[in-house]
Amino acid sequence: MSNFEISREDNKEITVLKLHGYLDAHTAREFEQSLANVIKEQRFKIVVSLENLKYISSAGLGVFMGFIEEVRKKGGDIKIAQPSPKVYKVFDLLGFPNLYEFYDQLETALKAFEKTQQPGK
Amino acid sequence: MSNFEISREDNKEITVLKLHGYLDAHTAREFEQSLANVIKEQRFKIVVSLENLKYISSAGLGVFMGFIEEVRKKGGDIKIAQPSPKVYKVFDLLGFPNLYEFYDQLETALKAFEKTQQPGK
Amino acid sequence: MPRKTKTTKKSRALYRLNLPAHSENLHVIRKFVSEIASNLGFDEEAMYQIELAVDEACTNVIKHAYRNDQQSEKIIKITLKVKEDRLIIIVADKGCGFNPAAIKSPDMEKYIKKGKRGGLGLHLIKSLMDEVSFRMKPGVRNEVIMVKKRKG
Amino acid sequence: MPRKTKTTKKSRALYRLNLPAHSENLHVIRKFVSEIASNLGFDEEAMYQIELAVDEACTNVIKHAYRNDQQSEKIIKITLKVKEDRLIIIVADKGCGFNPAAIKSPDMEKYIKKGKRGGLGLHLIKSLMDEVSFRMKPGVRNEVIMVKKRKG
Ligand SMILES: Nc1ncnc2c1ncn2[C@@H]1O[C@H](COP(=O)(O)OP(=O)(O)O)[C@@H](O)[C@H]1O
Ligand SMILES: Nc1ncnc2c1ncn2[C@@H]1O[C@H](COP(=O)(O)OP(=O)(O)O)[C@@H](O)[C@H]1O
Repeated sequence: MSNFEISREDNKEITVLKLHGYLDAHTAREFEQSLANVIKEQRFKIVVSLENLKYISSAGLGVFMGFIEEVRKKGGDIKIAQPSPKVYKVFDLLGFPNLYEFYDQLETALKAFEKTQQPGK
Repeated sequence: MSNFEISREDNKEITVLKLHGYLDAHTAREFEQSLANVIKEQRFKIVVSLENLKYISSAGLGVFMGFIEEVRKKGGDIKIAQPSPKVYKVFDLLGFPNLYEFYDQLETALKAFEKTQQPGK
Repeated sequence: MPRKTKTTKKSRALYRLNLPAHSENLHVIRKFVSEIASNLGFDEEAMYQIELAVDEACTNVIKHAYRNDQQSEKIIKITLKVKEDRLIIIVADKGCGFNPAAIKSPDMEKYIKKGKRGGLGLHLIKSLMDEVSFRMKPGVRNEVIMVKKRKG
Repeated sequence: MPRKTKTTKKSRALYRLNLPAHSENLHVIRKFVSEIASNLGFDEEAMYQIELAVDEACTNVIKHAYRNDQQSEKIIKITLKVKEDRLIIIVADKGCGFNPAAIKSPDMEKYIKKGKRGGLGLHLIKSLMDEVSFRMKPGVRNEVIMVKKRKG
Protein backbone atom coordinates (compact mmCIF):
# COMPACT_ATOMS: atom_id res chain seq x y z
CA MET A 1 0.00 0.00 0.00
CA SER A 2 2.57 2.54 -1.16
CA ASN A 3 1.70 6.20 -1.40
CA PHE A 4 4.16 6.76 -4.26
CA GLU A 5 4.23 5.43 -7.80
CA ILE A 6 6.14 6.05 -10.99
CA SER A 7 5.03 5.39 -14.53
CA ARG A 8 7.36 5.58 -17.51
CA GLU A 9 6.78 6.41 -21.15
CA ASP A 10 9.48 6.31 -23.83
CA ASN A 11 8.80 8.82 -26.56
CA LYS A 12 11.43 8.41 -29.27
CA GLU A 13 14.65 9.53 -27.60
CA ILE A 14 12.85 11.21 -24.72
CA THR A 15 11.84 9.36 -21.55
CA VAL A 16 8.98 10.71 -19.44
CA LEU A 17 8.77 9.67 -15.79
CA LYS A 18 5.43 10.52 -14.18
CA LEU A 19 5.48 10.71 -10.40
CA HIS A 20 2.33 10.02 -8.41
CA GLY A 21 1.68 10.64 -4.73
CA TYR A 22 4.18 11.52 -2.02
CA LEU A 23 7.91 11.80 -2.61
CA ASP A 24 9.81 11.77 0.68
CA ALA A 25 12.91 10.18 2.20
CA HIS A 26 11.11 6.83 2.16
CA THR A 27 9.92 6.84 -1.43
CA ALA A 28 12.93 8.73 -2.87
CA ARG A 29 14.75 5.42 -3.27
CA GLU A 30 12.20 4.25 -5.75
CA PHE A 31 12.55 7.43 -7.83
CA GLU A 32 16.32 7.16 -7.63
CA GLN A 33 16.19 3.60 -8.92
CA SER A 34 13.92 4.58 -11.82
CA LEU A 35 16.18 7.43 -12.88
CA ALA A 36 19.25 5.23 -12.57
CA ASN A 37 17.61 2.62 -14.83
CA VAL A 38 16.80 5.18 -17.52
CA ILE A 39 20.37 6.49 -17.49
CA LYS A 40 21.81 2.99 -17.56
CA GLU A 41 19.96 2.51 -20.84
CA GLN A 42 21.88 5.53 -22.19
CA ARG A 43 18.75 7.62 -22.39
CA PHE A 44 19.65 11.13 -21.30
CA LYS A 45 16.68 13.21 -22.43
CA ILE A 46 14.39 13.00 -19.46
CA VAL A 47 11.22 14.81 -18.52
CA VAL A 48 9.87 14.28 -15.02
CA SER A 49 6.15 15.04 -14.88
CA LEU A 50 4.91 16.12 -11.45
CA GLU A 51 1.27 16.55 -12.47
CA ASN A 52 0.16 13.93 -9.96
CA LEU A 53 2.78 14.57 -7.31
CA LYS A 54 1.09 15.74 -4.14
CA TYR A 55 4.14 16.28 -1.99
CA ILE A 56 7.91 16.59 -2.19
CA SER A 57 10.58 16.96 0.49
CA SER A 58 14.27 17.73 0.15
CA ALA A 59 14.99 14.00 -0.16
CA GLY A 60 13.07 14.11 -3.43
CA LEU A 61 14.95 17.19 -4.64
CA GLY A 62 18.18 15.42 -3.78
CA VAL A 63 17.43 12.74 -6.37
CA PHE A 64 17.24 15.36 -9.13
CA MET A 65 20.55 16.83 -7.98
CA GLY A 66 22.26 13.46 -7.90
CA PHE A 67 21.86 12.81 -11.63
CA ILE A 68 21.76 16.16 -13.38
CA GLU A 69 25.50 16.68 -13.90
CA GLU A 70 26.02 13.25 -15.47
CA VAL A 71 22.99 13.62 -17.73
CA ARG A 72 24.09 17.04 -18.98
CA LYS A 73 27.62 15.81 -19.64
CA LYS A 74 26.09 13.27 -21.97
CA GLY A 75 24.25 15.99 -23.88
CA GLY A 76 20.93 15.37 -22.20
CA ASP A 77 18.87 17.12 -19.55
CA ILE A 78 16.31 16.52 -16.82
CA LYS A 79 13.40 18.89 -17.34
CA ILE A 80 10.60 19.25 -14.83
CA ALA A 81 6.98 19.53 -16.00
CA GLN A 82 3.63 20.35 -14.43
CA PRO A 83 4.51 20.92 -10.78
CA SER A 84 1.56 22.04 -8.66
CA PRO A 85 2.04 25.48 -7.09
CA LYS A 86 2.68 23.86 -3.70
CA VAL A 87 5.34 21.52 -5.06
CA TYR A 88 6.92 24.26 -7.20
CA LYS A 89 7.26 26.41 -4.10
CA VAL A 90 9.62 23.86 -2.55
CA PHE A 91 11.84 23.81 -5.64
CA ASP A 92 11.73 27.58 -5.64
CA LEU A 93 12.77 27.92 -1.99
CA LEU A 94 15.93 25.98 -2.78
CA GLY A 95 16.82 27.89 -5.93
CA PHE A 96 16.04 25.09 -8.38
CA PRO A 97 14.58 27.38 -11.07
CA ASN A 98 18.11 28.71 -11.66
CA LEU A 99 19.38 25.22 -12.27
CA TYR A 100 16.55 23.35 -13.95
CA GLU A 101 14.02 24.13 -16.66
CA PHE A 102 10.41 24.04 -15.45
CA TYR A 103 7.40 23.76 -17.76
CA ASP A 104 3.71 24.14 -17.08
CA GLN A 105 2.84 21.80 -19.94
CA LEU A 106 4.28 18.36 -20.65
CA GLU A 107 4.24 19.14 -24.36
CA THR A 108 6.39 22.25 -24.09
CA ALA A 109 8.90 20.31 -22.01
CA LEU A 110 9.11 17.69 -24.76
CA LYS A 111 9.42 20.35 -27.47
CA ALA A 112 12.23 22.05 -25.58
CA PHE A 113 14.40 19.01 -26.35
CA GLU A 114 13.77 19.43 -30.07
CA LYS A 115 14.91 23.04 -30.09
CA THR A 116 18.30 22.42 -28.55
CA GLN A 117 20.71 20.38 -30.61
CA GLN A 118 23.30 18.81 -28.42
CA PRO A 119 22.93 21.10 -25.43
CA GLY A 120 25.31 21.12 -22.55
CA LYS A 121 28.97 22.01 -23.14
CA MET B 1 -12.09 23.34 7.88
CA SER B 2 -14.78 20.86 8.88
CA ASN B 3 -14.70 17.33 7.58
CA PHE B 4 -18.49 17.00 7.71
CA GLU B 5 -21.23 18.80 5.82
CA ILE B 6 -24.96 18.49 5.32
CA SER B 7 -27.00 19.69 2.39
CA ARG B 8 -30.79 19.76 2.42
CA GLU B 9 -33.37 19.47 -0.35
CA ASP B 10 -37.12 19.76 0.17
CA ASN B 11 -39.02 17.70 -2.35
CA LYS B 12 -42.74 18.32 -1.85
CA GLU B 13 -43.48 16.77 1.53
CA ILE B 14 -40.23 14.83 1.66
CA THR B 15 -36.99 16.29 3.00
CA VAL B 16 -33.68 14.84 1.85
CA LEU B 17 -30.59 15.38 4.01
CA LYS B 18 -27.35 14.55 2.25
CA LEU B 19 -24.41 13.84 4.52
CA HIS B 20 -20.86 14.46 3.34
CA GLY B 21 -17.59 13.39 4.97
CA TYR B 22 -17.07 11.98 8.44
CA LEU B 23 -19.86 11.55 10.99
CA ASP B 24 -18.42 11.01 14.47
CA ALA B 25 -19.02 12.18 18.05
CA HIS B 26 -17.72 15.62 17.06
CA THR B 27 -19.81 16.17 13.95
CA ALA B 28 -22.91 14.30 15.19
CA ARG B 29 -24.12 17.51 16.84
CA GLU B 30 -24.44 19.17 13.47
CA PHE B 31 -26.49 16.28 12.09
CA GLU B 32 -28.63 16.28 15.21
CA GLN B 33 -29.31 19.99 14.79
CA SER B 34 -30.28 19.57 11.15
CA LEU B 35 -32.68 16.74 11.90
CA ALA B 36 -34.19 18.70 14.80
CA ASN B 37 -34.78 21.67 12.50
CA VAL B 38 -36.57 19.57 9.90
CA ILE B 39 -38.82 18.05 12.54
CA LYS B 40 -39.53 21.43 14.11
CA GLU B 41 -40.94 22.45 10.75
CA GLN B 42 -43.39 19.55 11.04
CA ARG B 43 -41.75 17.71 8.19
CA PHE B 44 -41.70 14.01 9.08
CA LYS B 45 -40.93 12.31 5.77
CA ILE B 46 -37.17 12.25 5.80
CA VAL B 47 -34.59 10.53 3.62
CA VAL B 48 -30.99 10.66 4.73
CA SER B 49 -28.63 10.13 1.80
CA LEU B 50 -25.26 8.66 2.73
CA GLU B 51 -23.86 8.60 -0.79
CA ASN B 52 -21.01 10.93 0.18
CA LEU B 53 -20.59 9.78 3.77
CA LYS B 54 -17.13 8.29 4.17
CA TYR B 55 -17.33 7.27 7.80
CA ILE B 56 -19.84 6.76 10.60
CA SER B 57 -19.39 5.86 14.27
CA SER B 58 -21.97 4.91 16.88
CA ALA B 59 -22.40 8.58 17.75
CA GLY B 60 -23.82 9.05 14.25
CA LEU B 61 -26.12 6.06 14.59
CA GLY B 62 -27.30 7.50 17.88
CA VAL B 63 -28.70 10.52 16.09
CA PHE B 64 -30.93 8.33 13.94
CA MET B 65 -32.17 6.53 17.04
CA GLY B 66 -32.93 9.72 18.89
CA PHE B 67 -35.56 10.90 16.43
CA ILE B 68 -37.11 7.84 14.84
CA GLU B 69 -39.85 7.16 17.39
CA GLU B 70 -41.16 10.73 17.31
CA VAL B 71 -41.10 10.85 13.52
CA ARG B 72 -43.00 7.57 13.19
CA LYS B 73 -45.60 8.65 15.72
CA LYS B 74 -46.32 11.60 13.46
CA GLY B 75 -46.89 9.28 10.50
CA GLY B 76 -43.48 9.86 9.00
CA ASP B 77 -40.26 7.91 8.73
CA ILE B 78 -36.50 8.30 8.42
CA LYS B 79 -35.28 6.20 5.52
CA ILE B 80 -31.62 5.67 4.76
CA ALA B 81 -30.35 5.80 1.18
CA GLN B 82 -27.11 4.98 -0.64
CA PRO B 83 -24.82 3.86 2.18
CA SER B 84 -21.41 2.66 0.99
CA PRO B 85 -20.71 -0.99 1.86
CA LYS B 86 -18.32 0.12 4.62
CA VAL B 87 -20.86 2.44 6.20
CA TYR B 88 -23.69 -0.08 5.80
CA LYS B 89 -21.60 -2.65 7.63
CA VAL B 90 -21.66 -0.48 10.76
CA PHE B 91 -25.45 -0.16 10.68
CA ASP B 92 -25.64 -3.88 10.07
CA LEU B 93 -23.43 -4.78 13.04
CA LEU B 94 -25.86 -2.96 15.32
CA GLY B 95 -29.02 -4.46 13.85
CA PHE B 96 -30.28 -1.32 12.15
CA PRO B 97 -31.66 -3.11 9.08
CA ASN B 98 -34.38 -4.56 11.34
CA LEU B 99 -35.42 -1.11 12.43
CA TYR B 100 -34.85 1.15 9.43
CA GLU B 101 -35.50 0.90 5.71
CA PHE B 102 -32.33 1.05 3.62
CA TYR B 103 -32.28 1.83 -0.10
CA ASP B 104 -29.50 1.59 -2.66
CA GLN B 105 -31.06 4.35 -4.74
CA LEU B 106 -32.27 7.74 -3.59
CA GLU B 107 -35.21 7.49 -5.95
CA THR B 108 -36.54 4.24 -4.51
CA ALA B 109 -36.30 5.73 -1.03
CA LEU B 110 -38.42 8.67 -2.17
CA LYS B 111 -40.93 6.38 -3.90
CA ALA B 112 -41.28 4.27 -0.78
CA PHE B 113 -43.00 7.24 0.86
CA GLU B 114 -45.58 7.38 -1.93
CA LYS B 115 -46.53 3.73 -1.54
CA THR B 116 -47.37 3.88 2.12
CA GLN B 117 -50.33 6.00 3.09
CA GLN B 118 -50.03 7.04 6.67
CA PRO B 119 -47.56 4.41 7.82
CA GLY B 120 -46.71 3.77 11.42
CA LYS B 121 -49.44 2.65 13.77
CA MET C 1 21.60 -8.51 26.67
CA PRO C 2 20.59 -11.34 24.34
CA ARG C 3 16.94 -11.63 23.43
CA LYS C 4 15.14 -14.92 23.47
CA THR C 5 13.95 -14.71 19.89
CA LYS C 6 15.07 -12.65 16.97
CA THR C 7 12.37 -10.17 16.22
CA THR C 8 11.96 -8.31 12.98
CA LYS C 9 12.14 -4.54 12.92
CA LYS C 10 8.40 -4.27 12.55
CA SER C 11 7.52 -6.72 15.27
CA ARG C 12 9.03 -4.41 17.87
CA ALA C 13 7.51 -1.19 16.63
CA LEU C 14 5.83 0.92 19.30
CA TYR C 15 3.73 4.04 18.73
CA ARG C 16 2.53 6.32 21.48
CA LEU C 17 0.16 9.23 21.07
CA ASN C 18 -1.04 11.46 23.90
CA LEU C 19 -3.53 14.17 23.12
CA PRO C 20 -6.34 16.22 24.64
CA ALA C 21 -9.65 14.39 25.13
CA HIS C 22 -11.63 16.67 22.80
CA SER C 23 -13.97 15.37 20.15
CA GLU C 24 -12.32 17.50 17.47
CA ASN C 25 -9.30 15.22 17.83
CA LEU C 26 -11.19 12.08 16.80
CA HIS C 27 -10.40 12.75 13.16
CA VAL C 28 -6.69 13.16 13.97
CA ILE C 29 -6.74 9.90 15.90
CA ARG C 30 -8.44 7.97 13.11
CA LYS C 31 -6.02 9.24 10.47
CA PHE C 32 -3.08 8.41 12.69
CA VAL C 33 -4.24 4.87 13.37
CA SER C 34 -5.31 4.13 9.82
CA GLU C 35 -2.01 5.32 8.33
CA ILE C 36 -0.15 2.94 10.60
CA ALA C 37 -2.57 0.12 9.83
CA SER C 38 -2.08 0.79 6.13
CA ASN C 39 1.72 0.63 6.51
CA LEU C 40 1.31 -2.70 8.26
CA GLY C 41 -0.59 -4.12 5.30
CA PHE C 42 -4.09 -4.29 6.77
CA ASP C 43 -6.69 -4.20 4.01
CA GLU C 44 -9.33 -1.48 3.59
CA GLU C 45 -11.96 -3.32 5.59
CA ALA C 46 -9.65 -4.06 8.51
CA MET C 47 -8.45 -0.44 8.45
CA TYR C 48 -12.02 0.77 8.78
CA GLN C 49 -12.66 -1.64 11.63
CA ILE C 50 -9.55 -0.52 13.49
CA GLU C 51 -10.37 3.16 12.96
CA LEU C 52 -13.89 2.64 14.22
CA ALA C 53 -12.93 0.61 17.28
CA VAL C 54 -10.33 3.18 18.31
CA ASP C 55 -12.76 6.03 17.66
CA GLU C 56 -15.36 4.36 19.89
CA ALA C 57 -12.88 3.81 22.69
CA CYS C 58 -11.70 7.44 22.47
CA THR C 59 -15.25 8.75 22.24
CA ASN C 60 -15.93 6.96 25.51
CA VAL C 61 -12.93 8.61 27.12
CA ILE C 62 -14.16 12.01 25.94
CA LYS C 63 -17.79 11.40 27.00
CA HIS C 64 -17.43 9.36 30.15
CA ALA C 65 -13.95 9.12 31.64
CA TYR C 66 -13.44 12.65 32.90
CA ARG C 67 -17.02 13.51 33.65
CA ASN C 68 -16.75 14.19 37.39
CA ASP C 69 -13.16 15.12 37.36
CA GLN C 70 -12.64 18.72 36.28
CA GLN C 71 -9.23 18.96 37.90
CA SER C 72 -7.22 16.36 36.10
CA GLU C 73 -5.69 16.92 32.70
CA LYS C 74 -8.03 15.38 30.18
CA ILE C 75 -5.67 13.31 28.12
CA ILE C 76 -6.20 10.27 25.90
CA LYS C 77 -3.23 7.97 25.61
CA ILE C 78 -3.09 5.68 22.64
CA THR C 79 -0.45 2.98 22.31
CA LEU C 80 0.05 0.74 19.30
CA LYS C 81 2.24 -2.33 19.70
CA VAL C 82 3.08 -4.03 16.47
CA LYS C 83 3.71 -7.75 16.87
CA GLU C 84 4.49 -10.20 14.14
CA ASP C 85 1.03 -11.73 14.15
CA ARG C 86 -1.12 -8.94 15.62
CA LEU C 87 -1.59 -5.28 16.34
CA ILE C 88 -2.36 -4.37 19.95
CA ILE C 89 -4.03 -1.03 20.56
CA ILE C 90 -4.44 0.38 24.04
CA VAL C 91 -6.66 3.39 24.69
CA ALA C 92 -6.07 4.74 28.18
CA ASP C 93 -7.40 7.54 30.37
CA LYS C 94 -6.94 8.51 33.99
CA GLY C 95 -10.58 9.27 34.63
CA CYS C 96 -13.25 7.64 36.74
CA GLY C 97 -13.06 4.17 35.20
CA PHE C 98 -15.99 1.75 34.93
CA ASN C 99 -16.95 -1.85 35.46
CA PRO C 100 -16.86 -3.52 32.06
CA ALA C 101 -18.70 -6.58 33.37
CA ALA C 102 -21.68 -4.41 34.22
CA ILE C 103 -22.12 -3.17 30.65
CA LYS C 104 -24.78 -5.15 28.80
CA SER C 105 -25.14 -5.54 25.06
CA PRO C 106 -27.65 -3.06 23.75
CA ASP C 107 -31.22 -4.11 22.99
CA MET C 108 -31.92 -2.06 19.90
CA GLU C 109 -35.72 -2.35 19.97
CA LYS C 110 -35.79 -1.00 23.50
CA TYR C 111 -33.40 1.76 22.63
CA ILE C 112 -35.64 3.01 19.90
CA LYS C 113 -38.79 2.81 22.01
CA LYS C 114 -37.12 4.87 24.70
CA GLY C 115 -35.57 7.28 22.21
CA LYS C 116 -32.45 6.68 24.22
CA ARG C 117 -29.08 6.81 22.64
CA GLY C 118 -25.75 5.18 23.26
CA GLY C 119 -24.56 1.89 24.68
CA LEU C 120 -23.33 0.93 21.24
CA GLY C 121 -19.66 1.74 21.52
CA LEU C 122 -18.37 -1.20 23.53
CA HIS C 123 -20.61 -3.55 21.57
CA LEU C 124 -19.05 -2.31 18.32
CA ILE C 125 -15.52 -2.57 19.69
CA LYS C 126 -16.13 -6.21 20.62
CA SER C 127 -17.62 -6.94 17.20
CA LEU C 128 -14.79 -5.30 15.29
CA MET C 129 -11.70 -6.52 17.09
CA ASP C 130 -10.41 -10.04 17.66
CA GLU C 131 -9.83 -9.62 21.39
CA VAL C 132 -10.89 -6.93 23.85
CA SER C 133 -9.94 -6.64 27.50
CA PHE C 134 -9.88 -3.99 30.22
CA ARG C 135 -7.64 -2.88 33.07
CA MET C 136 -9.08 -0.37 35.50
CA LYS C 137 -7.20 1.82 37.98
CA PRO C 138 -9.60 4.74 38.43
CA GLY C 139 -7.83 8.10 38.55
CA VAL C 140 -4.57 6.48 37.48
CA ARG C 141 -4.92 4.50 34.28
CA ASN C 142 -7.93 2.80 32.76
CA GLU C 143 -7.23 0.77 29.65
CA VAL C 144 -9.23 -0.70 26.84
CA ILE C 145 -6.93 -3.23 25.19
CA MET C 146 -7.86 -4.24 21.66
CA VAL C 147 -6.20 -6.84 19.47
CA LYS C 148 -6.49 -7.17 15.71
CA LYS C 149 -4.84 -10.17 14.08
CA ARG C 150 -2.55 -9.64 11.11
CA LYS C 151 -3.01 -12.02 8.26
CA GLY C 152 -0.02 -14.29 7.89
CA MET D 1 -3.18 27.15 42.00
CA PRO D 2 -4.30 30.28 40.20
CA ARG D 3 -2.90 30.91 36.74
CA LYS D 4 -1.62 34.26 35.69
CA THR D 5 -3.83 34.55 32.64
CA LYS D 6 -6.99 32.81 31.61
CA THR D 7 -6.14 30.53 28.74
CA THR D 8 -8.60 29.11 26.28
CA LYS D 9 -9.05 25.39 25.95
CA LYS D 10 -7.07 25.35 22.73
CA SER D 11 -4.19 27.40 24.02
CA ARG D 12 -3.30 24.67 26.46
CA ALA D 13 -3.57 21.78 24.04
CA LEU D 14 -0.59 19.45 24.03
CA TYR D 15 0.04 16.60 21.62
CA ARG D 16 2.79 14.05 22.01
CA LEU D 17 3.72 11.39 19.50
CA ASN D 18 6.55 8.88 19.96
CA LEU D 19 7.28 6.47 17.17
CA PRO D 20 10.06 4.42 15.59
CA ALA D 21 12.58 6.39 13.54
CA HIS D 22 11.83 4.59 10.27
CA SER D 23 11.27 6.40 7.02
CA GLU D 24 8.02 4.52 6.39
CA ASN D 25 6.59 6.53 9.29
CA LEU D 26 7.14 9.90 7.61
CA HIS D 27 3.75 9.67 5.96
CA VAL D 28 2.08 8.91 9.30
CA ILE D 29 3.83 11.88 10.88
CA ARG D 30 2.82 14.28 8.11
CA LYS D 31 -0.82 13.22 8.25
CA PHE D 32 -0.83 13.55 12.03
CA VAL D 33 0.65 17.02 12.01
CA SER D 34 -1.45 18.30 9.13
CA GLU D 35 -4.71 17.11 10.66
CA ILE D 36 -3.93 19.04 13.82
CA ALA D 37 -2.86 22.10 11.83
CA SER D 38 -6.10 21.89 9.90
CA ASN D 39 -8.11 21.74 13.13
CA LEU D 40 -6.28 24.84 14.31
CA GLY D 41 -7.36 26.76 11.24
CA PHE D 42 -4.04 26.97 9.39
CA ASP D 43 -4.63 27.42 5.65
CA GLU D 44 -3.52 24.96 2.96
CA GLU D 45 -0.21 26.69 2.36
CA ALA D 46 0.72 26.88 6.03
CA MET D 47 -0.30 23.23 6.44
CA TYR D 48 2.07 22.22 3.67
CA GLN D 49 4.87 24.27 5.21
CA ILE D 50 4.35 22.69 8.63
CA GLU D 51 4.19 19.19 7.16
CA LEU D 52 7.37 19.76 5.21
CA ALA D 53 9.33 21.30 8.09
CA VAL D 54 8.38 18.43 10.41
CA ASP D 55 9.17 15.88 7.71
CA GLU D 56 12.63 17.41 7.24
CA ALA D 57 13.35 17.39 10.97
CA CYS D 58 12.21 13.78 11.27
CA THR D 59 14.13 12.73 8.15
CA ASN D 60 17.25 14.11 9.83
CA VAL D 61 16.55 12.07 12.93
CA ILE D 62 16.16 8.95 10.79
CA LYS D 63 19.25 9.65 8.66
CA HIS D 64 21.64 11.22 11.13
CA ALA D 65 20.71 11.03 14.78
CA TYR D 66 21.15 7.33 15.47
CA ARG D 67 23.90 6.63 12.99
CA ASN D 68 26.63 5.47 15.38
CA ASP D 69 24.34 4.31 18.06
CA GLN D 70 22.96 0.87 17.29
CA GLN D 71 22.11 0.15 20.90
CA SER D 72 19.61 2.80 21.81
CA GLU D 73 15.98 2.62 20.88
CA LYS D 74 15.52 4.64 17.72
CA ILE D 75 12.59 6.80 18.60
CA ILE D 76 11.37 10.12 17.26
CA LYS D 77 9.47 12.25 19.76
CA ILE D 78 7.19 14.91 18.38
CA THR D 79 5.49 17.44 20.63
CA LEU D 80 2.95 20.02 19.51
CA LYS D 81 2.14 22.86 21.89
CA VAL D 82 -0.81 24.93 20.83
CA LYS D 83 -0.64 28.51 22.07
CA GLU D 84 -3.12 31.24 21.39
CA ASP D 85 -0.88 32.96 18.86
CA ARG D 86 1.41 30.19 17.71
CA LEU D 87 2.03 26.49 17.26
CA ILE D 88 5.27 25.15 18.69
CA ILE D 89 6.56 21.87 17.30
CA ILE D 90 9.46 20.04 18.87
CA VAL D 91 11.15 17.12 17.12
CA ALA D 92 13.44 15.29 19.49
CA ASP D 93 15.79 12.33 19.40
CA LYS D 94 18.30 10.85 21.80
CA GLY D 95 20.98 10.26 19.21
CA CYS D 96 24.38 11.76 18.60
CA GLY D 97 23.29 15.40 18.31
CA PHE D 98 25.02 18.00 16.18
CA ASN D 99 26.25 21.57 16.21
CA PRO D 100 23.64 23.66 14.46
CA ALA D 101 25.99 26.64 14.24
CA ALA D 102 28.35 24.59 12.08
CA ILE D 103 25.71 23.86 9.43
CA LYS D 104 26.00 26.27 6.50
CA SER D 105 23.33 27.18 4.01
CA PRO D 106 23.68 25.08 0.91
CA ASP D 107 25.35 26.48 -2.20
CA MET D 108 23.21 24.92 -4.88
CA GLU D 109 25.61 25.45 -7.79
CA LYS D 110 28.35 23.64 -5.89
CA TYR D 111 26.02 20.89 -4.92
CA ILE D 112 25.17 20.18 -8.49
CA LYS D 113 28.78 20.29 -9.67
CA LYS D 114 29.74 17.78 -7.03
CA GLY D 115 26.67 15.64 -7.65
CA LYS D 116 26.36 15.74 -3.90
CA ARG D 117 23.05 15.60 -2.21
CA GLY D 118 21.62 16.89 1.00
CA GLY D 119 22.21 19.86 3.23
CA LEU D 120 18.81 21.18 2.26
CA GLY D 121 16.72 20.07 5.20
CA LEU D 122 17.70 22.63 7.83
CA HIS D 123 17.67 25.37 5.22
CA LEU D 124 14.09 24.46 4.30
CA ILE D 125 13.01 24.29 7.94
CA LYS D 126 14.34 27.81 8.51
CA SER D 127 12.62 29.11 5.39
CA LEU D 128 9.28 27.54 6.24
CA MET D 129 8.89 28.30 9.92
CA ASP D 130 8.77 31.62 11.76
CA GLU D 131 11.34 30.65 14.40
CA VAL D 132 13.74 27.72 14.67
CA SER D 133 16.01 26.89 17.58
CA PHE D 134 17.94 23.91 18.90
CA ARG D 135 18.75 22.28 22.23
CA MET D 136 21.36 19.57 22.25
CA LYS D 137 22.03 16.95 24.90
CA PRO D 138 23.66 14.15 22.89
CA GLY D 139 22.45 10.70 23.90
CA VAL D 140 19.71 12.21 26.04
CA ARG D 141 17.55 14.61 24.11
CA ASN D 142 18.32 16.71 21.06
CA GLU D 143 15.56 19.09 20.02
CA VAL D 144 14.67 21.05 16.94
CA ILE D 145 12.13 23.62 18.09
CA MET D 146 9.98 25.16 15.37
CA VAL D 147 7.41 27.92 15.73
CA LYS D 148 4.65 28.77 13.27
CA LYS D 149 2.55 31.84 14.00
CA ARG D 150 -1.23 31.57 13.94
CA LYS D 151 -3.04 34.32 12.18
CA GLY D 152 -4.91 36.40 14.63
N1 LIG E 1 -13.30 5.25 29.21
C1 LIG E 1 -14.40 5.16 29.98
N2 LIG E 1 -14.46 5.78 31.18
C2 LIG E 1 -15.55 5.69 31.95
N3 LIG E 1 -16.65 5.01 31.60
C3 LIG E 1 -16.68 4.37 30.41
C4 LIG E 1 -15.56 4.41 29.54
N4 LIG E 1 -15.87 3.69 28.45
C5 LIG E 1 -17.10 3.22 28.63
N5 LIG E 1 -17.61 3.62 29.82
C6 LIG E 1 -18.92 3.26 30.38
O1 LIG E 1 -19.49 2.21 29.62
C7 LIG E 1 -20.76 2.57 29.14
C8 LIG E 1 -21.04 1.95 27.80
O2 LIG E 1 -20.23 2.54 26.79
P1 LIG E 1 -20.64 2.42 25.29
O3 LIG E 1 -21.00 1.02 24.98
O4 LIG E 1 -19.55 2.99 24.46
O5 LIG E 1 -21.96 3.28 25.12
P2 LIG E 1 -22.21 4.85 25.33
O6 LIG E 1 -20.88 5.51 25.34
O7 LIG E 1 -23.01 5.23 24.17
O8 LIG E 1 -22.94 4.94 26.63
C9 LIG E 1 -20.77 4.08 29.15
O9 LIG E 1 -22.06 4.59 29.26
C10 LIG E 1 -19.90 4.39 30.35
O10 LIG E 1 -20.66 4.33 31.54
N1 LIG F 1 18.64 15.15 14.38
C1 LIG F 1 19.94 15.22 13.98
N2 LIG F 1 20.88 14.46 14.58
C2 LIG F 1 22.18 14.51 14.18
N3 LIG F 1 22.63 15.32 13.19
C3 LIG F 1 21.73 16.10 12.54
C4 LIG F 1 20.37 16.10 12.91
N4 LIG F 1 19.72 16.99 12.10
C5 LIG F 1 20.66 17.52 11.30
N5 LIG F 1 21.89 16.99 11.55
C6 LIG F 1 23.17 17.33 10.91
O1 LIG F 1 22.97 18.52 10.15
C7 LIG F 1 23.36 18.30 8.80
C8 LIG F 1 22.49 19.13 7.86
O2 LIG F 1 21.19 18.63 7.83
P1 LIG F 1 20.25 18.95 6.61
O3 LIG F 1 20.32 20.41 6.33
O4 LIG F 1 18.91 18.43 6.88
O5 LIG F 1 20.89 18.22 5.35
P2 LIG F 1 21.11 16.68 5.08
O6 LIG F 1 20.26 15.94 6.04
O7 LIG F 1 20.65 16.51 3.69
O8 LIG F 1 22.56 16.45 5.28
C9 LIG F 1 23.27 16.82 8.60
O9 LIG F 1 24.12 16.35 7.58
C10 LIG F 1 23.68 16.29 9.97
O10 LIG F 1 25.06 16.25 10.10
